[in-house]
Amino acid sequence: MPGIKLYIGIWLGLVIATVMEVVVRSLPGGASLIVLVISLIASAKAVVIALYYQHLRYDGIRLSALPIAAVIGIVFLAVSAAMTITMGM
Amino acid sequence: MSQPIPPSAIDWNNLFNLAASIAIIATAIVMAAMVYFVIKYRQKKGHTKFIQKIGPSKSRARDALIFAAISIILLLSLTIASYRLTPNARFPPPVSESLVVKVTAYQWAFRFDYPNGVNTTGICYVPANKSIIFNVTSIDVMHGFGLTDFRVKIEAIPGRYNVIGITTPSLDGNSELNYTIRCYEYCGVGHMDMAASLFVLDPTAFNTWLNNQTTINATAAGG
Amino acid sequence: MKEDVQTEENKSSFVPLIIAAGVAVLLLGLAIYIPLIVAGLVIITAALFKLFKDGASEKYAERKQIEEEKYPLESVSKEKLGLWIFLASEILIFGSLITAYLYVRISSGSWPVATQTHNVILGMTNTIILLTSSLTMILGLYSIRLGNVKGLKICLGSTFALGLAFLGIKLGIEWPALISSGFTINSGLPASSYFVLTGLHAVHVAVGLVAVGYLMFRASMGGFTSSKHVAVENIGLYWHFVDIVWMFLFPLFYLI
Amino acid sequence: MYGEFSIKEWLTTTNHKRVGILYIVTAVFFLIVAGSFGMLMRTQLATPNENFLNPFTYGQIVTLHGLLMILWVLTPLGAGLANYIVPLQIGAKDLAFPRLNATSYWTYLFSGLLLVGTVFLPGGGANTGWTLYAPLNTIQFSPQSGATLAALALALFAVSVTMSSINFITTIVKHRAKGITWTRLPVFTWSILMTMALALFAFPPLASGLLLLTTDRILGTVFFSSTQGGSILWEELFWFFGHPEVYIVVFPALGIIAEVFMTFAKKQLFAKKIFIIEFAAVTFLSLGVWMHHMFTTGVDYNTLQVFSFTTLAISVPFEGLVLGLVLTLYKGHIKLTAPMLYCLAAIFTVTLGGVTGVLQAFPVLDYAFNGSYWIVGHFHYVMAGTTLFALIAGLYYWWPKMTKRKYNETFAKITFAFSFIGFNVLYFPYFFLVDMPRRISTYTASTGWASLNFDSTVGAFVFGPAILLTLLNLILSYRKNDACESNPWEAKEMEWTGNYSGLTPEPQNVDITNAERIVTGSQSVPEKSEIPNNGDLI
Repeated sequence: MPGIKLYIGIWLGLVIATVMEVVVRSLPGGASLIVLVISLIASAKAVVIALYYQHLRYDGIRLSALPIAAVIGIVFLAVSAAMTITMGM
Repeated sequence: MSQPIPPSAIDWNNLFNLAASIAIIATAIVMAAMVYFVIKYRQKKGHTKFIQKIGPSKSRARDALIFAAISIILLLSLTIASYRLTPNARFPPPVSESLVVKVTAYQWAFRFDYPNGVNTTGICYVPANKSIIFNVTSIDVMHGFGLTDFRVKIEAIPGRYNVIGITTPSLDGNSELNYTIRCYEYCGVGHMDMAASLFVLDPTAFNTWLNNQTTINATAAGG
Repeated sequence: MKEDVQTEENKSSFVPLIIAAGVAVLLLGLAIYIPLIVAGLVIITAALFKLFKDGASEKYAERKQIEEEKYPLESVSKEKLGLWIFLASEILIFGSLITAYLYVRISSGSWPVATQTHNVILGMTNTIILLTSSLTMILGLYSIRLGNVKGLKICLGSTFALGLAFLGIKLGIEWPALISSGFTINSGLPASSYFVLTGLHAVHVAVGLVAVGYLMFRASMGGFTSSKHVAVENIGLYWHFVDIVWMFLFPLFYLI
Repeated sequence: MYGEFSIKEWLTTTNHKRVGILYIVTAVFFLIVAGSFGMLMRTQLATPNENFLNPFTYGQIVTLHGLLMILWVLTPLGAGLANYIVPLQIGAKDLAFPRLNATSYWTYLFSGLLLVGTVFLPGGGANTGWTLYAPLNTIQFSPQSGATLAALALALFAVSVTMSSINFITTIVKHRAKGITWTRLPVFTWSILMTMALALFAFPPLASGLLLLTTDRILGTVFFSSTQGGSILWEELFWFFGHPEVYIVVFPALGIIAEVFMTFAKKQLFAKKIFIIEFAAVTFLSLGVWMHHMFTTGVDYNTLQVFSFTTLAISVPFEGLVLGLVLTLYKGHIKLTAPMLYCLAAIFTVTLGGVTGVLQAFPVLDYAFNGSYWIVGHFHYVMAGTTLFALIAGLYYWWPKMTKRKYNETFAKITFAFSFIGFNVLYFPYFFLVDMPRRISTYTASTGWASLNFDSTVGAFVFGPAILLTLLNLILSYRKNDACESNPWEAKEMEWTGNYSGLTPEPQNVDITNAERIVTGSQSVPEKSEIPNNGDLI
């Protein structure tokens, strides 16, 4: 198991990432680029929490298969839903 | 009264007959095998031992693969056959060569709007030998716009325009042809009564009707 | 015949029946007659109280070890596996809700600018509060693994307080402000999706608070030791999951 | 033989055998309710212009018949058998979380009662068909509070199933006795594992959809009443659940057929490993086919073509499953008992239901079938035929295990003959009613549907009573007080080796060497247990 310093370090990192999200929002630049950066940061935060706070990293890849499978299921649903959207009608 | 079968329905019937024959043959083979096994290998006296397996496992894997391969080939050839039909239903001829009719479904009837502003409810007149494009929508709940005689169907969804095309057959000596349009999606208590008639007229008769309607509408608007 | 009954007697419980009945009354209330909601909640609370009491006294703890096949999850306890399966279903629930949100948002074409509707500073504060509560939760597990019961109690207490603070900011400050500015739940898709998604998340936080409260109750009875703390770990996993969901809801509603 | 009957014991039980029996009894109760709704529908449709039921009552009955049969009858009947059998097949003492299991059962029971209760509310219940399509399900078009309650009951059921799937997956993964390695896991247990894995993926999106629907109805959100969300959003969420649900219903049936074939043909399943691989392939693919229910919604044609391909792809392993079952009979020693007959009938119906399903996988062909009685015929062959027959076979097959009683074989064969003939007379005409829309409450004589509908109603009046008599046979045998031997079929599977029937607890040191059928893998090396075993989830 990791030590107390690692946990606090991760927390600091997550807080900084959160502030970064807010800062990125106000930066000039293409809207889609901002959306991309923010969603990347959000996903990275989620992965870090899952790996360390939910200690999936120490429980092994086999257990991680469960949440990964669920995420893949949602990607299935989201992609097909996206294909049924008809805009501007 | 014998009405001519629309061309799209003839194509559909051919594909269906092909697919259904394959399906029936496949079912028959499986059923025949099952019945044969049941009769041939019924339990007799002295059959007490549990049979672990018959033959080496490799041959079983090979059998399974062969069956899979056969069905994949059959399914793929049917898919290719089905492509030939696809354009009729989903990619009708260009709008310029077609009569475009806007269909508005509501509880519990169909309204048809013609390009020149004429509209009818419950009855749709179209000319013979022509490509017709239905632009289908709904103003309340989901409905189904189904012309089973032409083997086409599309859902009428609020906020969306769905397109379906048919080609009307020639009259073949009849003065008019009459097909039924039905709602195929449950839409409330009036679902069973939600239908309309599609009349295929001689093109000149159709034009006469359309012009008459314009005059009537104009008179109505003027008076 | 009689001995059949006796062997299972120690496991039998009215709690499942009462919880199900309470939920049924609650749903009847939601659909038909509002006061029944209160009755349903009272029944569920009573059942939960009994459940927590049984849990704290470990009435149903099983000690007999049976040799079992273990592949492929040798090192994972069945409680943890069950919880992860539950979390997978939760991922699918929130995932499909987010899908629905994105669907209506994209098909709407125009959507109000997030920063003009929502208070980014409050959202960011709440995010940091939840992150901190996650930290205290994992530190609680860390403490009890070392046998530090006092540390566990402090950590659970801070987690509970932070969770309450999150709900206080969300329900006490943000929502009233939004509602008074006309952003009410029935004012269209943007408000609908905001209130349903963050509302369901808030419900999850509240459930987490009840669970953390149970841990505090059990910890105060001396229910955890360095070798026995499955509940701390499992409720922690749930708490971090709720945190992860917020990591997506925050940018989706406040930033993008 | 259940000891002295005590209501308290049944109300508080967490024992998997008792919960299993509660599931079965409740599912049979809902089967009778939903079946009588079906009989009412057939009576109404027997002749044209019939006025036996008004359209609103008919719509409600259609909705309830569909919802109850698929969700409250077929799914839990399989779950009930699984509750009783799966722990025995893997040598577990109970399910992993016994109290969670009891909670699943009670939420299932109450959700069903709430749903059936909607008909007694002023204004009636949901009148939308079991698919609850938006926007017909919104408050504007279904203002009655019964429709809200129906949605909530469905959500409660989704919660119940999710709890079951957590329980079963954990049990099967973590509680296999020494020696029950994955290669030796009995086929029925495999089928339940796949079922529960699918349920885990299928039900949460439904629950989300229902959450949005109920907030629409109660709090005034606009997900399904606005055109930006509306019909297509609901169809996406619903069918993402709806299609896997078909497999959730069919998988336990296939597992039962495999068990029954193995016992009464005295033979190991044909190519068990391939069978399991095909099972897994169907499970995976079934999560990617749901949009074939949306071929006529006007969504992008290329998207539909993709789903047409996945649908065709799933038919290949599924066909492999059916062939595997049929080939199990090859060179066996077949004994035609009642469960065997029901399973053979189920193979017939699944083949016919399957090939008609393949025809629908072509979007072009589906344009004619969609929303018509052809579809009704297709899924009744799969569900009312395959699943119900196989579940009855399962009940008959495990009845001696569950009750120490044997049903009357001759009576069972007679009722089988009537139910099989009645079934086909009832549903086969539907394949010729391609132009008759589903869910219509009546039709005019000029449509020409009258004679086929009349045939179908005649079939219904044979099929319905035959199923009732089938169940009566079991009840009569239970009342007769002569115990049969504990393994009357000389079955070789794990659950029969304990020689303990009824509610007697099974021995814990399971000796798998007696179970000839599962001994196909290699012997595993014993390991010491390091897993803390603390009883329940928290």
